[in-house]
Amino acid sequence: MIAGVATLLLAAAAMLAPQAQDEIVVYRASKVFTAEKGGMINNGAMAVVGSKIKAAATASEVMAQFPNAKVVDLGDYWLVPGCVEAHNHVAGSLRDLNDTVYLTNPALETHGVLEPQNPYLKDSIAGGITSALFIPGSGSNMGGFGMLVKTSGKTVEEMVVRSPGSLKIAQAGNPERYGFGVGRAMMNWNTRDTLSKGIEWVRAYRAGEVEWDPKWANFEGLVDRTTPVSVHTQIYQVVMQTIVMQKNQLGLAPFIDHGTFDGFKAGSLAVESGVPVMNGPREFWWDRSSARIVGNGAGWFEYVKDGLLLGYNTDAPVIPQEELPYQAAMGVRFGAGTSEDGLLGVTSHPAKALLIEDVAGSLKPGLDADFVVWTGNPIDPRSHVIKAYVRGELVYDSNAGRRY
Amino acid sequence: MAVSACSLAIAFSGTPAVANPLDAPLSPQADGAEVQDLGFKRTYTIHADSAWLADGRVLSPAYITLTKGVITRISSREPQAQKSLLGSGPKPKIIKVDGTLAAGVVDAWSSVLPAEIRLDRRPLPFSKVADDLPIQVVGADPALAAAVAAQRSAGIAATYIGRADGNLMRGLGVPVGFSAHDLPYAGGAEFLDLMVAGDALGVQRGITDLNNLFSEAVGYRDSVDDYQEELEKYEESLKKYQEELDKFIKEQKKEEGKEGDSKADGEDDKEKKEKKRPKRPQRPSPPVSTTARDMILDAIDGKISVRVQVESAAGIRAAIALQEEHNLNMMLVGCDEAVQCRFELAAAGIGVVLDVNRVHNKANGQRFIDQFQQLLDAEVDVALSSGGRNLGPMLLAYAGEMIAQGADADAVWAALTSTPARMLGMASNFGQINRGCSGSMILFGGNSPFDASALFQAHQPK
Amino acid sequence: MISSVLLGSLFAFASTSSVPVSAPAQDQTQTISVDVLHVGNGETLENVLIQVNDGKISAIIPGGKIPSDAVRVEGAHLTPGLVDAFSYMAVNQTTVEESRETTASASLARSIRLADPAFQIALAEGVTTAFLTPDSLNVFGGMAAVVKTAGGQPADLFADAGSAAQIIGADVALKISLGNDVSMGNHPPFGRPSGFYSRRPTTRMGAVWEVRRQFYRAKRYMEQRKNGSAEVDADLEVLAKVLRGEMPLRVQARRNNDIQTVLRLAVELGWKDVTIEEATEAFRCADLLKAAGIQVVAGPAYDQRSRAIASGPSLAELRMAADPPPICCENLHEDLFLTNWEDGGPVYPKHVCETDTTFRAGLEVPRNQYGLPIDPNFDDHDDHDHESAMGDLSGLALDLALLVRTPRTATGLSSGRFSEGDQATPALAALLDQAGVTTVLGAAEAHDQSLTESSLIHQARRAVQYGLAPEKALAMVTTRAAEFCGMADRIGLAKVGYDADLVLWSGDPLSATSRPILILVDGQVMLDNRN
Amino acid sequence: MLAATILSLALAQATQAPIWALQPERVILPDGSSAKGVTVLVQNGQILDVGTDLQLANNVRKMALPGVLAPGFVDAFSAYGTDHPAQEDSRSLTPSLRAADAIDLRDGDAWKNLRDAGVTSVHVLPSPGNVQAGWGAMATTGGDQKRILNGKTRQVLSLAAEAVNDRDFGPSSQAGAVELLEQSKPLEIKDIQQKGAVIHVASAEAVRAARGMLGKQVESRWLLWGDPGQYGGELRGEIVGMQMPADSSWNPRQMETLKRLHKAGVQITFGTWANRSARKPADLRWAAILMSRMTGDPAAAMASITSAAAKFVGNNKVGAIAKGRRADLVLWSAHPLDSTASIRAVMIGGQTVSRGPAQEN
Repeated sequence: MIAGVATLLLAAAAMLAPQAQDEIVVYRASKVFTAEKGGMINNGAMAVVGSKIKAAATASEVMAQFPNAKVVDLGDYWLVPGCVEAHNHVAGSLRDLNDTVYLTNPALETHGVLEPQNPYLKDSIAGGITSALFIPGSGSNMGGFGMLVKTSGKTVEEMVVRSPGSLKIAQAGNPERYGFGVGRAMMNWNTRDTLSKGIEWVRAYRAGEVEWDPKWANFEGLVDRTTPVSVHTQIYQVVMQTIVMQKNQLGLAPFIDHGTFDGFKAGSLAVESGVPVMNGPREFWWDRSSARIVGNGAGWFEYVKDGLLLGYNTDAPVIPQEELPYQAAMGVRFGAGTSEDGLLGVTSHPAKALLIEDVAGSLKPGLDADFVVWTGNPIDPRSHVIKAYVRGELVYDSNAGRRY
Repeated sequence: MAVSACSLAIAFSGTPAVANPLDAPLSPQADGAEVQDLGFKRTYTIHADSAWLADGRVLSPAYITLTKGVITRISSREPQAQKSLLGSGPKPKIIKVDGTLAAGVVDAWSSVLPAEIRLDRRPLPFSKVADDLPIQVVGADPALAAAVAAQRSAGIAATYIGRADGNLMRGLGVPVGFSAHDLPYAGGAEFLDLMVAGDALGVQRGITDLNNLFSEAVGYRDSVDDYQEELEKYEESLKKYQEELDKFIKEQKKEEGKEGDSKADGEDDKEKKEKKRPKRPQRPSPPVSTTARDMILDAIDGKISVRVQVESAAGIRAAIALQEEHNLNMMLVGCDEAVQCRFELAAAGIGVVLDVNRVHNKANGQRFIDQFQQLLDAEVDVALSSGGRNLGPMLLAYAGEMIAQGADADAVWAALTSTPARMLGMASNFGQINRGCSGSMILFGGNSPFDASALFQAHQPK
Repeated sequence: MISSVLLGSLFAFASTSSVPVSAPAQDQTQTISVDVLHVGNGETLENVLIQVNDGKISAIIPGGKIPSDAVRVEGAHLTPGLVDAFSYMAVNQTTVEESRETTASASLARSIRLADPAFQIALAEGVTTAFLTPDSLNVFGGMAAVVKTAGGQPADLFADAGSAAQIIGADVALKISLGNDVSMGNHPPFGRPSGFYSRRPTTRMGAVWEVRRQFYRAKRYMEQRKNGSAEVDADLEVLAKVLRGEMPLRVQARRNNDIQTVLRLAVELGWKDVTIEEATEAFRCADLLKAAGIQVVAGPAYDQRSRAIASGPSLAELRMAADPPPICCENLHEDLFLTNWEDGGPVYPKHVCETDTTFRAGLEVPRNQYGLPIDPNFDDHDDHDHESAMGDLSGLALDLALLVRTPRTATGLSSGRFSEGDQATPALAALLDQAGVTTVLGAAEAHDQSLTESSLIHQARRAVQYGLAPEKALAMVTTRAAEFCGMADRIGLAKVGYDADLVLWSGDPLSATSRPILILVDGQVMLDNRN
Repeated sequence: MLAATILSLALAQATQAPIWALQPERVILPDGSSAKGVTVLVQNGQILDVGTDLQLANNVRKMALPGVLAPGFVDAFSAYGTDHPAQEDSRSLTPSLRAADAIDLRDGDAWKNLRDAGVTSVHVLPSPGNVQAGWGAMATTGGDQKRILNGKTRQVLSLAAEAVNDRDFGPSSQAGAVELLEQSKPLEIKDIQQKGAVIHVASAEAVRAARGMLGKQVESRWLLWGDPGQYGGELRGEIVGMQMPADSSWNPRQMETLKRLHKAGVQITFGTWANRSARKPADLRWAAILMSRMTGDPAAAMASITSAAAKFVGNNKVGAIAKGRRADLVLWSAHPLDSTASIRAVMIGGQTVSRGPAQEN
């Protein structure tokens, strides 16, 4: 039924949106980064039909494939997938993201909070971020379900990539600080209890034992692992608890959404369990025992070679949304691999963690044509965005009024 | 002296004590006196079964003629059309009512206040209440209009309007009657309202304040005399100064004439300087007067009366002393312990206004009545009042309660009508049915005006 | 015993207030002769006699001979009594429960104070009927009521006859509220005194959930009632009525996203008859509303709270409505949020007027140096006053305007009731009408606040000034508003058989200088300013 | 002398229950008016008959009484005997709470003061702080018989500010209170339909809401708060309890309201709310006196603290000198509305419980 709603509204939106173009456009640039390992194509090109990517390869290959296409030559600029933000709070009003009357709020959704005209979204676009996970805050242990959005669109439904986008859980940090006087034992018990109830409801519902219940309905995606759990978690023990409880015990698809302080010490467990890490926004940490500054990203990066999926987040507005690439730069600065690793950490890695690698995050055929034209390497602070496209449509042009 | 309610009824409903109504005493001003225009227009006669006249006399049947709101004729016979050479005039208008007419009640201590005073947040000690009476009440001051209407409907014909705040000095209050337009009009003496603050224990402070108020005023008057003397001295010395000054100027001019010749002579200069200019005598500064002080002095001079709210015996004695010292025209209100000083009060000729609500005090109710009687026995003027609260409409009912508990009915009635009227200086207009008096009367059926089970109406002149 | 006629007159107690006057007999036919009759549906008739009998309009005779006893004021216009389709008159803390989110069965008709002075204020502004809607202090506020602002028997012993409002429709719609309002009073259970405010929702998320939860409960309840496994629940009965389409639903939503939430919930929950109240930012998604067939009762764009008068519609708003673009680079420089105020507010370039005739009326509004519109209907004298009044404020006026235009809403950092959707524009009705959305105007709190310059007729005047056709504006406060109230068969139209609720205006009702000079409710004269 | 005979009457009653024919100068009739030459037959604490030409059997003992015989006053709403307000603060609905359980019947000053003021029965109500506060109780102010005449008089509902402005538990509004009550309808609803309700109101809308909620099958009595002048018109034909100002200091608006309420056909009764304010037992009589003065209707004024008050409570055993009623009688030296009258004797349930000061001398 809900899908039906979306369809109807999308149809309505589509009527209003500029007519979809069937014409093939080829964008060629001196550097095309497809966001796959070793995905940098010198003198590359990308073909777009309507809102989808048709091909991304060397210019000659693409030109050969689409000889009649309209060609946009971007010269020396870089053509990069739109960045994917795994932790965003700015797409709606902030005061609507923390319903802290109860410790766990499995029924809440950010859907009604999203504001298409939010000016921060324009900052996001101008900063090259085209997709974001818009989630509740960490005021309670389970803030509710977030949604995956494109950062541009006139209507809410037009912006939605997936709703629910993730279940937001906050383990340690804010919920205690906000004064319930709740210790971690209570927090973990309560969170596990709520999750277990939801999972049990899914089982019972599918077995025909109970009626459909809007309160637990979103748990179907959790159980099916089509909806990830974005977990505000930090500090070694808590990160470990997150992985153990949510992934190993309950079989959900969580990702570490912060993993700051010495959270990286649980790195091998994360690798073992296949839990991605979206690190940040604090990229370094003062370790008292060794009396030195330690880079979180670097700590996590040690496990990348073992298969850890590492990305970055801004927790916007904690760090302004447009500074997501800069977070990656900070990660690299503090030892998390190369510039390419950093760039992957804001494009395809978060897309994989958010389970939208088939929608956005890289320049693969069939994905949404969300791409950004940069003056250089996006994680180089000297670079800036020239143009940004969402679903093949130009949504930001620095020539018409540059923001950054 | 004490009579029961039944005897009161018998006394008032029996045969008329005055055979010939023309023998009824008339107040001296009534005859041919200028009738004040209070908005009442008509002339008519009320024919009642009987009427309570002054001093307990009853007229039956009673024909009371009102002209412009004032009683102009009292008789047991129907008025006749006036005859002249041209024939008889129009037939006089007669209104027949069942029941007994009595004078409207005078509430010597009520809560009726104009808005200016009621809403005044910073009471000035020398404001004149009479100045604050509105020109038109119904529109301008609906609360006052409602209060007046309520007083009226409860049978109250006149009341005292004064500030009710707790200050030592509250300005000039004024007794009022009610005109045709629910407008209180000043009638009777003005009173300087004073209060001895403090309860029985802390009253000394209040007494000191009161005495200071007067001694300061007297001191001021003395300083005026001193000033006069100093002024005379000053004028003399001023004359002297003028003379000296003239002399000095003359001499100086002479010196100036010499100046050109003796320029080099420094010693000469010095001499010149030593000859001082005469000093102008200082004018004595006059003592500074205030309106408040002037009011006190007016009271001392007997131009206005003094009304003191005081409860304790010590305070009452202080007030009496003040009265004796300055020969004041004084009235006391409150007076919980007046009975202790009843003989002093009688000797000083000071009347007291009691709060009739005290009769309800379970512990002191009987004592209140005893005190009332003792004060009367000592020949102190006693008035019963609603005590400055919203109790005007209950005044008669509560007074009836006193009778029920044994107070003398005639005395109670007098303390509600003629006595307060006399104390407020409005005896010629209020407090009795008499020629020249206000036509604001009450009409009652049953035993007495205290009986709410029978007819009771307040008559407002037309 | 006491009563004697003579005594009654002579010994009368003084009365402190006027005695209620008895209502005149209704069977007499009254005739009003007017130069112009605005029927309410857009039609106008000239030189007609309107006869009123027994509280109804009994005849409308064009061009007849004017009887000697007819009411006639030269140059006056007659309209049906205005209908305020969205009002909070007498709606206050006693009428809406704050301790619970769901008081769906609370009936405003039962708790409204009919003697409220707001009704008298509204009546004096020509409003004879009002749709009263529960205030937005909880999610399910309760059921709305329709009242006539006068003609009721007053309960006040000191009041004049007919001076109270009368309820003509009880429980006519269910009101639910989205947005900030419902959550702003609530708070988490820590850090503040305990009490019923420690409850969900404290956010929009919670408010939306409360709506969904209750409607899903109602759906289950309906099934259970069918098979007899549930007891009657007053609240859920009301929700069931809504789901069955037996009761209209009113949703208060101001911001774009809240309005879109209504659209989503309407489909998800199967709402049938939905009206959005206030809809301050509805111009952003007018086409969606049109597609979904949801109607709008526009909140007052012009009152002292929203100060829309100070801002007016921006160029971006107008263009966005005319040609809704995605948020796009081409528009950034003239974006709503980037309006360059250093130049003294939005400037309307001539070429826009030439290319876009739709909003000509709005764009040609004369403005003073602060960008504030000057009412063209003011005569010179008034105009001068207006200017000088603004002139006195000088720098301050500009600062205020800046405050108003600060995009607080969109940053999402603001809270509180009246900061929501502060992009209010007097052009809202025109924009929605242009987009084909069924729209009427409401005055909401204007009459409650004695803000007569924000009253219903002024909303219509302002809407005309900003591009709405005059006949449409008048219909929006009469006939169409009556349809919104579900009363289109008896009020809002000057037609034979309809209630004789009539307002005689000193001139064209949409002229700023016109005022009501005679108001009839159910044929009774309730206001007479002819002298 | 009189006291002695009445006392002997009480003593005699215990042994052989004789019939007494009381023949006072005047008798206050149930409608509040008074009549001469009326005989009142009393046996076993009950009024056997009342009439002007009763056939008296031989064994009937006649007794002439000097004064006016009135029914004992009924305090229509009171908190007498309850040291603390009978209210449970933790909930807004306490339908089963009984004021009877809170009454302290020990014969202290409070009960004596009531008897001295001619009050023979009081209607004690639970506090109006709860939307549904519980059951009122009717108690006599003295006598040896069962003092609680009725432990469940009427159910007390409240739409006054005290109940509908609760910021801790709710309801915060009249609308919410009505909704709560609707939902609680099954709670003791049968009893309420049978016994009726006393509803605290302070506005016309509260009256309308309560009517809409309870319907016509519930006999409703209205306890007026705030300014009844603003909403009294809604109560035409009803029996209402009117708050008296403390110490009888009625302001002009209140007096005018009293008058207009009466004119509008509202039947007025008074209560002291004693123990909750400065109002005293005697204020009942003062209120009636004032009402008589204001309305010019002494009968209605007399009824306001006797028979109408009994109707307010829903008790047909007290409040009137009529056949079948309790012999709660007060002998006054004159009409009770005559403020010079004093009490000569008070009889509760046929038993003389106090004598006025006149007898002591």
